[in-house]
Amino acid sequence: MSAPAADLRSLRLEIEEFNAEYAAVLDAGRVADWPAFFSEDAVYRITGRENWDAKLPVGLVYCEGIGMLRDRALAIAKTTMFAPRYLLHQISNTRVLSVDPASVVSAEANYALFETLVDERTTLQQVGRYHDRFIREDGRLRLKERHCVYDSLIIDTALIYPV
Amino acid sequence: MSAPAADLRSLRLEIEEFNAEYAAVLDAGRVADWPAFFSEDAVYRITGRENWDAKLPVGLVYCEGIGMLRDRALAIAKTTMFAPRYLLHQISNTRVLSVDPASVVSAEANYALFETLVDERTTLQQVGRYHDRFIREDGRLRLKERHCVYDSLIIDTALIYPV
Amino acid sequence: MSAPAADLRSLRLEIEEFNAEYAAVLDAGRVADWPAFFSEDAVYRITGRENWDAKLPVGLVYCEGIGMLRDRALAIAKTTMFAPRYLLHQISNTRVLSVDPASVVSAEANYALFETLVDERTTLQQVGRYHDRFIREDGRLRLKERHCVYDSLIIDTALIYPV
Amino acid sequence: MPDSARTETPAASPALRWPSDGLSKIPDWVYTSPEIYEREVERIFHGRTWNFVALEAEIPEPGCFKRSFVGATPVIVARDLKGAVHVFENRCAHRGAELCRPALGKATELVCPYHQWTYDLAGNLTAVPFRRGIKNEGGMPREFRLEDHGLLKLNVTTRHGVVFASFARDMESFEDYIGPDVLKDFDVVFPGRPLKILGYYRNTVPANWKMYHENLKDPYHATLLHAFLVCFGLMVAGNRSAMIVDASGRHGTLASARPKEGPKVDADSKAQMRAFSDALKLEDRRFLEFVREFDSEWSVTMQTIWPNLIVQRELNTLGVRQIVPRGPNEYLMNWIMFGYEGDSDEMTRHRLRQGNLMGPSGFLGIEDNEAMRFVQQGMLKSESDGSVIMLGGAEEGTSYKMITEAGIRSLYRHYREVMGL
Amino acid sequence: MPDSARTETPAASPALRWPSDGLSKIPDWVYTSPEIYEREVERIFHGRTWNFVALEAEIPEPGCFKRSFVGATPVIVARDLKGAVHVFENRCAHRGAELCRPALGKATELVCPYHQWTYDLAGNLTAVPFRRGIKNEGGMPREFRLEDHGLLKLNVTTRHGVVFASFARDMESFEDYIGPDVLKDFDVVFPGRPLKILGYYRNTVPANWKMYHENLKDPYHATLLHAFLVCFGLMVAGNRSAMIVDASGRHGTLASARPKEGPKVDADSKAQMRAFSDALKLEDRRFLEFVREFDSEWSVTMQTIWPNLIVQRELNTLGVRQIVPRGPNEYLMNWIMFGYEGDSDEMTRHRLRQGNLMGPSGFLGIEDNEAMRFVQQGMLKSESDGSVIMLGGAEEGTSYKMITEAGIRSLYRHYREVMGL
Amino acid sequence: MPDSARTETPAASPALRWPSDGLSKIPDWVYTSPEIYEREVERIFHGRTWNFVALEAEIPEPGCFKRSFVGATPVIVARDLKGAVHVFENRCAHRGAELCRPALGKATELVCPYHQWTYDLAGNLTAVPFRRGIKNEGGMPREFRLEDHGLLKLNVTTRHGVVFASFARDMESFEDYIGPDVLKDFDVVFPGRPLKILGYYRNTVPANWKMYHENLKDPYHATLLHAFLVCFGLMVAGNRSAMIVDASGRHGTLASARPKEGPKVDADSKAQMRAFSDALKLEDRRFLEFVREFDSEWSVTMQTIWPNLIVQRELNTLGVRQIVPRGPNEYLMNWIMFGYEGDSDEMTRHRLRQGNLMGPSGFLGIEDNEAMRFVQQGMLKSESDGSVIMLGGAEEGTSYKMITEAGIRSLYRHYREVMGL
Ligand code: FES
Ligand code: FES
Ligand code: FES
Ligand SMILES: [Fe+3]
Ligand SMILES: [Fe+3]
Ligand SMILES: [Fe+3]
Repeated sequence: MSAPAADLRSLRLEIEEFNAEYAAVLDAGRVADWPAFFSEDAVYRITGRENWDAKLPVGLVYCEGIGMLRDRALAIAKTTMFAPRYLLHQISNTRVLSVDPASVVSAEANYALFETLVDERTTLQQVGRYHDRFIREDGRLRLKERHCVYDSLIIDTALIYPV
Repeated sequence: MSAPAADLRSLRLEIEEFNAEYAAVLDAGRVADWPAFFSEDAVYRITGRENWDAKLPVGLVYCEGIGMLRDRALAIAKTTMFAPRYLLHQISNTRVLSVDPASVVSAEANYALFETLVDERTTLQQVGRYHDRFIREDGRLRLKERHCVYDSLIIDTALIYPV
Repeated sequence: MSAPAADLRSLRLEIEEFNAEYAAVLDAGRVADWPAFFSEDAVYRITGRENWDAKLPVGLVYCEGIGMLRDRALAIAKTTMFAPRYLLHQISNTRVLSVDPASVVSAEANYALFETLVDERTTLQQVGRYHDRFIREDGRLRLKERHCVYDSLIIDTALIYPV
Repeated sequence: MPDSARTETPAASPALRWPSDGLSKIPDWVYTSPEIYEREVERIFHGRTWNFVALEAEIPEPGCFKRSFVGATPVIVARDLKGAVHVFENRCAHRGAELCRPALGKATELVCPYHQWTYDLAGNLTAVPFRRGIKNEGGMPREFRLEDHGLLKLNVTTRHGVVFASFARDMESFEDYIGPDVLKDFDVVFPGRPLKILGYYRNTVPANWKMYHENLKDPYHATLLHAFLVCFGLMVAGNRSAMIVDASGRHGTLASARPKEGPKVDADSKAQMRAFSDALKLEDRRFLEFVREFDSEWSVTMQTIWPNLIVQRELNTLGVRQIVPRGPNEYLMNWIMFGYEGDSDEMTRHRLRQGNLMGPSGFLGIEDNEAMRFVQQGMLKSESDGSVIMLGGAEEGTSYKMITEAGIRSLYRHYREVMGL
Repeated sequence: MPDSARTETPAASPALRWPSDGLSKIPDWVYTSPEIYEREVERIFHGRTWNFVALEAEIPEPGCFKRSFVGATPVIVARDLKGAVHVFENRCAHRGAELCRPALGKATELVCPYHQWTYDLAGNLTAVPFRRGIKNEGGMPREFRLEDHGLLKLNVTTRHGVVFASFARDMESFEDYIGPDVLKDFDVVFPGRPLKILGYYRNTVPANWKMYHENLKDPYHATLLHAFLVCFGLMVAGNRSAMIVDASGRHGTLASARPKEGPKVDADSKAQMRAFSDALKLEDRRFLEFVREFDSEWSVTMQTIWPNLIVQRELNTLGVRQIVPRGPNEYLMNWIMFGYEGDSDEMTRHRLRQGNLMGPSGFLGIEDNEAMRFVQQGMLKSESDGSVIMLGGAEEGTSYKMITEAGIRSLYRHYREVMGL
Repeated sequence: MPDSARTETPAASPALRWPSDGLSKIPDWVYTSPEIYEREVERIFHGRTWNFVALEAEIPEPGCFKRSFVGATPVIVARDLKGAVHVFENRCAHRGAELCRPALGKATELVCPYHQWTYDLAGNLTAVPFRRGIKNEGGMPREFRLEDHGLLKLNVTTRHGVVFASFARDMESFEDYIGPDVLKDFDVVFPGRPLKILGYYRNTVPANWKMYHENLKDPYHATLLHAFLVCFGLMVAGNRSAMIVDASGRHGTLASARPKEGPKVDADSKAQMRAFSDALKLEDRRFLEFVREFDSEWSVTMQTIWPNLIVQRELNTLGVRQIVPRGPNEYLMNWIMFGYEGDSDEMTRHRLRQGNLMGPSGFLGIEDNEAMRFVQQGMLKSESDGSVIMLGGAEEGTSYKMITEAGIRSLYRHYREVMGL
């Protein structure tokens, strides 16, 4: 970790702010605005911890490049049938792991995703960890990689929106 | 959003500290100390996301002015019958949305409220979002408005304490 | 609270970083690395809020001195039989309560601990509050005392790892 | 999913015999037995009753629809394009899917998501995709008639903007159903003025659904459980009050009148009420104000319209509550809070402020829900059995006493008859 | 925990009588009755069926083992030190502990944690600690024989790397069990090439387990429910397709062929499909590519191998799904996604990208799971009853029409026979 | 909520027939059947047994009370103003509310929150508010007598500060109930010295409640499951030990003695114990110290007092555990850890440090709870059935061997008699 401590703290706070905005967009159901948090060549994946630990590459969601992110956003918004629901993210335990010479920032954060269906109680959709690599474009952080690795291996029915 | 970035970050951190104190008072059951987080003319409301989204004004709790906040604190502390319980807040995803020319700060944060009754398991009482407007009095932040908008539309039995 | 506000904020942020590292070690199951977060004479205890409130000294886990911490880490890692599981901490609401003349920092934070067993849904193992006293050794914070006080009085089957 | 799969419930299974003490003792199994609950669904919620399903103000325009319940059965309440209100099961005639998902919506037709069978707003099946197959291969047989496969329709009635439904085809009118004594106070709240929806609360209570009716037929508890009422002078045991019961015994109005000059508590009543305290004072007195907007002698009426509706008029805060049973040990309560079209902003805010009394965070609502939870818990695992319903002796029907359980006895006379117990 | 504790299920309890409409109507209790579920465990999952338990690629080496299920019953699939595959109950012969806990592992023997009774990888009891006591005091009586106390072993078969187990001792071969028509497409996916495991998904659906079979024997829903397929040209109602059914009626292959020149939707079909829209376009077209790697006329085959396996070949994304029932109202689905050894990196990534179609976050998977949830919910509390299975008239068996429910009727002919209904 | 609502349990329903192998095989339904559980409530917890409810030290002063349980039935343990201890149901005589909510408290009377019926600390009804109505209108009929409507009182006994209760009126003395052999070690822990409460643990285990008794009548598991004991020399298979059983077979003491010179493990035992390792060492040896404060040959005694109490003396860490069953598949365990009044600070801390062995995070407690969970899971869905209880042959009663299941067989001889199985 080459960066001085003050920079790392500042990065941590910036990532927290990034994640808060990211979650606010998803929690509001504004899925069309979600790809804007990623760089052109981004990889986005949601996968269970059993796959992550065993280095199995599969993703519940597996997107290579912002085109696939936009396609998913489009499909969820326009073609996919599912019951209405509210989602809410709690993101915490943000950690900056390293900044490489090319200024790519590796970071992690824990998330809990709560889901509420009409006439039902709020449930814990999943808990997991973001394994991220950020780059900076025009002064703003963008995700070059986000692997959402969930502990909650058994999904209840369906995971509709990105995490 | 007129304020410079450094000020917004500092505000965000200050609001986090405000919310941590606020929650600590409630989690300790010190409901009599709760009105002190509000300004004289504060509005405090707890309402479901279905009402918020449809702009329906009802509140599960609906207080206009610190007198009503104090009356509620008094009633809960002195007259209301309910079973003993522990409460614990997790507040995260704090975002400063704007600072208006009169220095009123609009902010949001996500909360999860966990409840534990005697002889029962901890349950998720509700998850939701604070929609806040802060002012500064004597150098300290005070809530001019707090709308606690919960996703968990179906309340389990009763929501006793303020959120 | 003798320290100036800027120092307290910086301490708060430092403790958040400490706790994020602490949780990352536990969530990864690296229990052997856990004692390194404590000072030589540390006290570590996990106890229910009913005991804490009544000043009853018992601990579900009760360690005096880093030797006992290391012994527990060893026992859990090497001798104890239990089913495999994933754990994930969410730590929030961090508060610095005071810094005493000897620079011992009193702080608190809320935690939620999520547990996932093979073939089962994620459950809320417990929610609670860390009641901490930190000292600084070689420039780094170390726990002199950590009391994990949980609201979730009824443990489901067993609490295996430290909290 | 009816008949065959459910246990047949013959007139009275031997284990469920009512105790010989008549109406002065209610056995616990009335509140806890799954067999009794099944019979309640069959004979009460799916039987000869009018069940509240919606306020017309919730579906104001043609095409508006609402998910609702009759008993625990999901139904859709829809206003067709001509303005008529229909109620039908929320269950596709094809494979049974609960087709309507949003709580409220607006559409010109209802389409099942699975295979897009399409229904009009009266529940008639209007289209089956590829009914004739593709290039005349496959599809429905010629004898398949859309008319035979609509959604199951319920009988519907409305009264001054309140919508009721029934699985029974040959129901008496709503007015006959609730009777003149209870209708009178119903019409005070619903005089035909357009309503303005202020919002929703929803909560569950881990108790038997009948307990909620009993709570509101129990004037005895009001000044004992609800210290708030007493401490802040909203109600005292000496206030003029009534427990009005219809001829059948099932419906009721718990009414009380606030004296113009404010409450007077006599020394004897003070002694009986632990809650009484002269020391507590509200800072914000607006909360207690009563704007006398109703043509009624009562300042408070809480109406229990059997089997699933509560009409609340508590000073100026108005609402209805729909009871949705979820087995014997839990019910869901859907609250709709409202005012009237034309209310001033200040009047609306007055209703909202006074709303702090009711609902799952209301000063009274908290206590009632907690008390009912305690009762169900007390019954579920104890060795002793039964409730003692002796206040007011054997008196039944309308009573102007506060210290009586006459309304509860009246309800159970009716209940036992319908349930064959 | 069998026999005595469970309700005995005589030939047909009177309440569960099949309606007289034959196969055109399925009563709700088939999907909701606990009694029916118990009988399914006994006669289907623990009866004369081959149940999928693992891919050999999951336990590639001697000593590898996997936790799995036959019906809801936990079993262990293990490869012994000589390479043979065994399946036995995950239940210690001593006190009944579910002894194996990790999802996958490797060991030379299996040791129960409670008292360390030790089993070999074929499920034989090989050691009981202190069997002779300490200093000859205590321990097992002389007549105790290790051979009498092994784990309950199941009958095992494999086909080209896919492992099946049965509680029945005298099962026909797997090939006879599924029949030539279904075997053919099974062998397209599993031609004997070594598999490369890409990872796992797991999800529950709050619906009856049979609904999943029906969903994949229902070509009708594909172009109606799955707007994605239609909008982006993956499948249209006019594509060449088939619903292949084996002679017994229980297994099936839902197949469709993508025309080389891309989809053509005729005007009539467009009119029938609400989902159709010419306006939507995918940005990343790689997603839709089909690498023609299979020796088959079909570009998509979804196979339902009774009672617990789905084999998915959706363009180039491959997987198996194991159904684990959890009572009548829920099932668990374990997905194993794979490719073939020797796949290039780009081919693996192509499979992964296309994997976005399937699974609990797949564009199709989301919709199927939601639809099945809606159906179960619709059935659980309604007053009306039964599914209408009339598409394609009374036709049964293999069909090349899209608009037919022949495959569902075939399944229920078989089911009623086995279940004595 | 008794009698009529519950299934009547005739002598032995045909489905629940004990296998012919006598005590060497326990069928799974003993642990999983709801019918058996109901019968256990009736014949055991509500039958002729002494049930642990409190330590007197928890309610040291007049007016102190505690919520507790007899079986799953909520009771209140209260010390009246004269110092006598009473136990009565936590269920109001009026409408059945579970009236007492806090875990522990102090009061001069108990008031039901719903209508404020008031009880003294012996459970007698002392006041009904507005009993005579208001201005002589309403209220209770003249024939209503307070004496007829107290809380249901249980039979109470205490032994050296430990409080037991029984629904049976004509119980033998506690001393006769547990018999001299088990009483002896009970009195070692409770010699009449005042206790100092150190705190509480609470946990559930998803297993049948009898499993916990069996675990502590099973000396076989100690050195096999608990590697910690073995690795760190706390117990080895060769230690002097005993499984003491009372004459009835239901109570027991699992005892072992630590040799003064520390543990010696012979080579043969080492070979049998997988857990053994010479390499592990504790850093903090204080943990293993044994302060010889008791007048007993044993350094460890774990007592099972039928049906709901465990008395733990593990070196210097002391506690009782109350078993609260929650149906056949779960129980709640309430632990009270204590020392003696007059313990030095260091002695208290020694007890606390050694407390790391026990409880739901204890090195041993974790393993026992996990093992019991595995057993229940193993039984719930398997095809095979039954536990094998053959260690020590057919031996029953007190045994000084480690490798025996005699204590379990003794328990089931008693159990079958009481349960009519
Ligand atoms: S289930 Fe509704 S259209 Fe098929
Ligand atoms: S239960 Fe498996 S060894 Fe005893
Ligand atoms: S229920 Fe206890 S006083 Fe009425
Ligand atoms: Fe009330
Ligand atoms: Fe599909
Ligand atoms: Fe043990």
